[in-house]
Amino acid sequence: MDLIEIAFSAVRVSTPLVFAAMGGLLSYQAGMLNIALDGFMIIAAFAAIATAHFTGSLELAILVAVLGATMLSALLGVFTLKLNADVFIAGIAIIFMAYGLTALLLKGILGEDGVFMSSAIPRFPTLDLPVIESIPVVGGIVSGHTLLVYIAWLLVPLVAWCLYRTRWGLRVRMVGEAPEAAAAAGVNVDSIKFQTMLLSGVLCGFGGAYLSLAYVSLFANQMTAERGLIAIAAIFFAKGHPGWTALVALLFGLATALSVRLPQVTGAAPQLLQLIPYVVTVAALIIVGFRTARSRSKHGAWKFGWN
Amino acid sequence: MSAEVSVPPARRSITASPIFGKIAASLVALFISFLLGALLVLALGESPLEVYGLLISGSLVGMPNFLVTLQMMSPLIFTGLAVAISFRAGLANIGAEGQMLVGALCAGYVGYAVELPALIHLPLCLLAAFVGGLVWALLPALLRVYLNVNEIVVCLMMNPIALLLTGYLSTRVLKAPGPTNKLPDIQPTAELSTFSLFSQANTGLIFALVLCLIFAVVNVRTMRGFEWQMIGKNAKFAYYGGVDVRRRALTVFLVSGGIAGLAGAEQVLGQYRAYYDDFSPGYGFDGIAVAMLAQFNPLAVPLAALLFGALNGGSAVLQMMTGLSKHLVQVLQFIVVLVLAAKLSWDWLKLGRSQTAAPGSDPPAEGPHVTAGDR
Amino acid sequence: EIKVAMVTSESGLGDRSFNDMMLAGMERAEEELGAEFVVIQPRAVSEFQSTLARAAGQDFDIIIGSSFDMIEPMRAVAEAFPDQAFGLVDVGPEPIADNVVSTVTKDWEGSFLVGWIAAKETETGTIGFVGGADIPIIHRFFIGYYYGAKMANPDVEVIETYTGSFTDPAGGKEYTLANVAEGADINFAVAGATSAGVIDGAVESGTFAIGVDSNQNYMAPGSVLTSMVKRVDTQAYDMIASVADDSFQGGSVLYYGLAEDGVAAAMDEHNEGLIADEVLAEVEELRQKLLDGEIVVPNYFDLEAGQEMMGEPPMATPPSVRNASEL
Amino acid sequence: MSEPAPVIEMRNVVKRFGDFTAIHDANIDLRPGEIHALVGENGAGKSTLMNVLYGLLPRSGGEVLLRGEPVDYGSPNEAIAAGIGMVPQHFKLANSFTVAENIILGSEPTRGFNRLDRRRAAEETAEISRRFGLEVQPGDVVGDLAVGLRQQVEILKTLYRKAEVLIFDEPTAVLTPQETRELFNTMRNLAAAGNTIVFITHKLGEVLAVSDRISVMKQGRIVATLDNRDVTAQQIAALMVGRSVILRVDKAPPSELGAPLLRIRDLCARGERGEVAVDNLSLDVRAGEIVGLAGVQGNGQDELVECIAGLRRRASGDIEICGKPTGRTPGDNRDLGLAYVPADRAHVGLSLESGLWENLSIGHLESFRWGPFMRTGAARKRAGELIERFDVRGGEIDKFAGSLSGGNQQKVQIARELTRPAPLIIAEQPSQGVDIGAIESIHRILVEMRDAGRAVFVISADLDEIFSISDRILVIYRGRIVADLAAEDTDQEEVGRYMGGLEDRPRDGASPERTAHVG
Ligand SMILES: Nc1ncnc2c1ncn2[C@@H]1O[C@H](COP(=O)(O)OP(=O)(O)OP(=O)(O)O)[C@@H](O)[C@H]1O
Ligand SMILES: Nc1ncnc2c1ncn2[C@@H]1O[C@H](COP(=O)(O)OP(=O)(O)OP(=O)(O)O)[C@@H](O)[C@H]1O
Ligand SMILES: [Mg+2]
Ligand SMILES: [Mg+2]
Repeated sequence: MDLIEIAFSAVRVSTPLVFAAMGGLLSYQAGMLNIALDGFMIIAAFAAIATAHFTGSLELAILVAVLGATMLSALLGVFTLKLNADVFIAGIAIIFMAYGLTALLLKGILGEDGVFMSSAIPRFPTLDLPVIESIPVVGGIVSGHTLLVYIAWLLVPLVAWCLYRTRWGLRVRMVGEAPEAAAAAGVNVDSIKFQTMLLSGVLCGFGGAYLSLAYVSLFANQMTAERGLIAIAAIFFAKGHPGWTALVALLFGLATALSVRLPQVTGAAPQLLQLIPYVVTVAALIIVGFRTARSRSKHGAWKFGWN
Repeated sequence: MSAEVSVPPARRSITASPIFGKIAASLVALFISFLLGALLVLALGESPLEVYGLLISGSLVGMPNFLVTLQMMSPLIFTGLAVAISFRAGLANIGAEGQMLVGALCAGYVGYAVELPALIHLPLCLLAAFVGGLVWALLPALLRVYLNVNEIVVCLMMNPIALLLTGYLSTRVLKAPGPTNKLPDIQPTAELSTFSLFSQANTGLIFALVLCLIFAVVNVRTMRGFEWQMIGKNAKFAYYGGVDVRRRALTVFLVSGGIAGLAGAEQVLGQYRAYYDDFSPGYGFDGIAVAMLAQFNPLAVPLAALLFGALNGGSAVLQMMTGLSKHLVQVLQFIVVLVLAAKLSWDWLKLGRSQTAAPGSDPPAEGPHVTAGDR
Repeated sequence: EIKVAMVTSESGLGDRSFNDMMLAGMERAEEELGAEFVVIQPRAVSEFQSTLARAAGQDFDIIIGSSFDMIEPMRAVAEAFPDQAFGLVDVGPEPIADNVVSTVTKDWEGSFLVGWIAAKETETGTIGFVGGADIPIIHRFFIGYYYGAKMANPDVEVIETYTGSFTDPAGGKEYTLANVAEGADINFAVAGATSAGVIDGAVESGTFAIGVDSNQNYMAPGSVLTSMVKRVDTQAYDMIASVADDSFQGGSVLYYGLAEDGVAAAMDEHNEGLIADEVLAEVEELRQKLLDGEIVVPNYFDLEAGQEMMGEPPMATPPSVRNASEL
Repeated sequence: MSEPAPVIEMRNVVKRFGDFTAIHDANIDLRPGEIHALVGENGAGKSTLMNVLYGLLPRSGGEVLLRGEPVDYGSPNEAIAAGIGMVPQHFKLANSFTVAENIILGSEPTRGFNRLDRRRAAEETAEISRRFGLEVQPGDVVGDLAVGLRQQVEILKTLYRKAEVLIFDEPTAVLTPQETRELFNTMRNLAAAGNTIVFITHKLGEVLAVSDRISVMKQGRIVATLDNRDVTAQQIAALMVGRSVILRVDKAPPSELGAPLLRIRDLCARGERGEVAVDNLSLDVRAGEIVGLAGVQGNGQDELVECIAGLRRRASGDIEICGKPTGRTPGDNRDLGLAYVPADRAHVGLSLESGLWENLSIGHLESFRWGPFMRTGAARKRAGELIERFDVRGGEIDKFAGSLSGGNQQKVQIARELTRPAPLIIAEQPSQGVDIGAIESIHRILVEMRDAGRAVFVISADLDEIFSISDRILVIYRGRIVADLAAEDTDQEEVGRYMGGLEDRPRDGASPERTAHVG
């Protein structure tokens, strides 16, 4: 097995997770468990393909994808913030509605069931990064991805900067930790929450567009394959910290890339190999859980390690 | 002394009663969601009246159709109940899907591998399924209760693990000869009997309904039910008040997992008569929606499951009679969930915006306030 | 006028496989025979029986289903509605009931052909197989592919992978690129919608994919070496036609192999020139041998007959071949 | 001297919650430079009236005039912009953020690209802090601060927004005497600078000490507005409650003491951040006595009580309740004979989103047990009786605890705990937020319990309370008991000195330095 090739693939595999996770962690930081990332992504994936098919323009396709996902996130925002729906419940409804809706639209607009491919859809070019390309190991891993991959990874420091360096970020974090305090200080809590919700729509829009336009070049029903849920796991794992979240996503991508390459080498049952990313995540959760629990009990806090 | 404060009973109208408000709000929400659905149907170029007519007649009118609805709702009662009791205790067990798969595999294995008289065999299979689901809930439960690891994340991981693991066992280890990845058929002694050719509805449904009744009683009339509710409302308070929160939370999580496992038993013993790999079209996730529609009330779970089951059951007839696809029904179902999730309180509906509710004066729904952050 | 109900397998339309192919057959019947049809998509195997039974209660002239899992439900319903005509495409050789016509597609023969082509065309000496799920129906393709390749070149290496999903093109692409990294320059995609990702991966890595079920050569001209076409549409069409001209023969089992044009390695303008002419000529020879029964492809239902003829495979036997004898 | 024009006039303000009218035609005017005390029984409507003024609650009728102009705030934002600030009783601070971050929130100084200007934030915070004689450090994390300092942060928040009208809702309820004195100094400074201050409290001594004018609320109405010079505490109390109130409980001297029902030996415990909070502490509380534990907040009281209750793991040492070692969970300790009124009623002592009957039943569950079943009817009936008996205003058994006024919530806790048949009673801040009428009855109940031979351990930051009921006073300082005094032999001055650590004479001869390491 070629380790560089695996790492290269891990970057690619974790890119949609990074997009979704960066979006999701904004609403997480604002105190919302926005589980609907998968729904946002599938809408975007569809909108991207449909637009690219009809217009042949990748830029327009991404724009429409982002718009579509943002509209869906606005819907979720209205339901949770204006109509007091539980964000978790409404989010689940949004996911399944989005799955169903894209399937209906696929038939209605593109006249296909299940899968749509078209030669009218332009392919995303891969970029060879000028200097980095020639660095031995790094070049092989980092260079040669599509533009959206770089956007995703550049989002990580950008999101971190927004959260920790700007006024808006301070407000988001305050709203998440102490909504009453923020409200009393004159911060419009609902508006901040709504903004993060919209932004998670925007970023998931990119994620969905990446999935259908850059990762592959087609749309298939439920093609997000629950990547949004994995992103949520990463966010929780890293407690919403952008850098750590991206790292967890990368880890998951690495485990996936590995599990994809092991059958050729080991001949083991595919189901067992496909377990690897999930088992790795659970194992990490256990280890981290034990460590926090130990440091907690060391200084004796509340005996009751609940919320 | 507080005469001025309390409202004299005489002024109470029926519309002020909380139950009336809840039911009225639900009905109005249902109506709104059907209106939204109608818009969607119109957009697809069909007549909403016809579509709803077919969905209703195709699910509730005539014995065959009704039996199919019963078949469709059976697993959802189990998974819905499982989710409902965990959420009511503040634990977001969204791992019902995986627990159901494992429970189903256990029931399927015990169902074929053991030979016993029916009187023992069937209960043994049910027990196996319960234990299977319970075991699958053990890890998220322990992590949640002892290490404070968010159960949602763990459950999100346990579901695909269950699918892959049961897939492995039914494909490579326990597979019955033949073109399908399934375990050998269960013995007749382990079967839950069905009622008709038209449907796989089986006695498991009755079992599910009884279980709902039992948990309704448990919730409102037993010590455990009271304690479960208290840990859901405010776990610190419950702990302070003498409830052994960890133990209770562990039990309720495991019981929830066990019930989800029973959903698997209903499928395997009543509907499939063997464990089929990857048999579930997502009953565990639908169970979350059902539980939420039922507002985590065990007595309302069958009703919510009926709504879901009827839409699924009517779906086939709708497809037979029109060119519409199964996806339409899925969208309709979750429009209902979305609109019902909105807390359209009766006051809100009655008075519109003239009612100036204090912030947070709405009675919060039961269930965990799944918020990001501090978990 | 003929009314047809088509009942898909639980994976439903859009599988780019037998469900979609059946639909194509329906559409052809609509055009050529003026048949009317509806498509019913059950969500789970447990819904097959009730769906069939309720359809039998309507006045359809024939109810056509697919999937091995529908055999038992259809038998039960057919026995309860003896006057209703049923059809079940792409299943096993046993007759189902007196009013059911079933078909067997010899997709192992087609897979054998494309495996043979792949082994001839590979430059690396390694070819790949990307299956949707680790299930017997997919193994059936692999077995044919594997023996075809081994017949062409006993030294060729065949990588067997399963993505675990029929609806994850991104995953399909990942597996394809992994196979490419292991040296496979031709990958046979038998993975429904996931196949699209396999083809995409071939385009990206400059290797070849082999399509499946329908002719997928057009999906990426120049990158799809050929497609193993499996004419489930013809099977469905023929069933409807037999009802139309009253030649419906309940209880029969129809075979669709190379001889019946039920399977083929698709050649068209999209893959013109991708396969060397001398290979094409040899393929024709091989096809003839298969038709004549000179070569028996080890098949899904009876592995040993073929194995005897072909001898034991020279390399470590892949698990699905090992396990096939239990089928 | 002509009266200055009022900054704020509230005219015939009405506030309804559903069918229930919390404020009836309230009229009040606030003048620049005055400290205006607002007093009234629990549930009289003080917080609600001020929440209306601050835009937290929309009013149902009447008008609010700001410098003669009618205003209608839809949110605190607008009120803040108009120069109104509120220091809530339950601090609204984000604990993991710094003081500066909490203060600037909502009107943050920025540089280009909306970047936070942290330096300017820190400077401005420090500058205002200095100007009004406060002492918080901008860089400190709020969660690490003592209560008094947190309150200063709240005050700074309003000042940073240039508030001219400051509302203090029961600011002294959790402060020590020293902190209270400091707060009053700050309030006077502010008033002298021309600001208007509204001061809600239940402590009439404070009212007389600091306010210029006093408004009394009763059942949603302002029944009187008086000049401080013209009234006595008794008069105010009578206006509030409608009868005369005994401000100090008369109690008989204790009869002979029984066995120690609470016995603590060499207890060590750590606080939330791992610091040593309770340091080799030993004490006894015997049957038939009321022991008061005095101490400045944050000297280990919370941790000590949590250890006794079983809510916190102890690092070492022994605790015995009624002669038996404490158990694993709070439930076990309750079974040993503990009744416990916690200070944090919002999170620990009550479930705000549960009905009153549920709040009143927990801890008494065994008495409703019938096999595995619960006699809910009996539980509800008993809840109704307790609400009656403890005069919980606005209480219906199905109403959420969160909808009660703060004082009435306290009464619910008291009702539940003091009716437990438990020999040992631990009460933290038993009268926080309750009005003088209720304080009186709570204290009387505690004394009755003592006379019935139970052991009562009261932890309070309020020295008046400690002195009005204790037989014996312990002072805790830095996790140790530094004084053990008979109530009649000491006075507030002496106890105050011990609390401040000025007479740090450890009883057990250990080093006064906090060097002991708890393993
Ligand atoms: N949001 C609300 N919904 C219903 N009733 C409320 C609400 N807020 C306050 N009340 C009721 O209004 C009345 C006045 O409450 P308020 O909190 O203003 O009293 P208070 O004077 O501050 O009392 P305390 O001294 O106990 O703090 C109480 O009876 C309370 O139960
Ligand atoms: N969810 C709720 N439902 C009904 N009323 C509420 C709710 N939350 C708060 N209130 C009311 O809002 C008012 C203002 O709350 P606040 O936090 O100021 O309490 P408070 O009465 O001042 O408490 P304390 O007595 O401790 O000072 C309270 O009277 C309370 O009754
Ligand atoms: Mg108040
Ligand atoms: Mg109060």
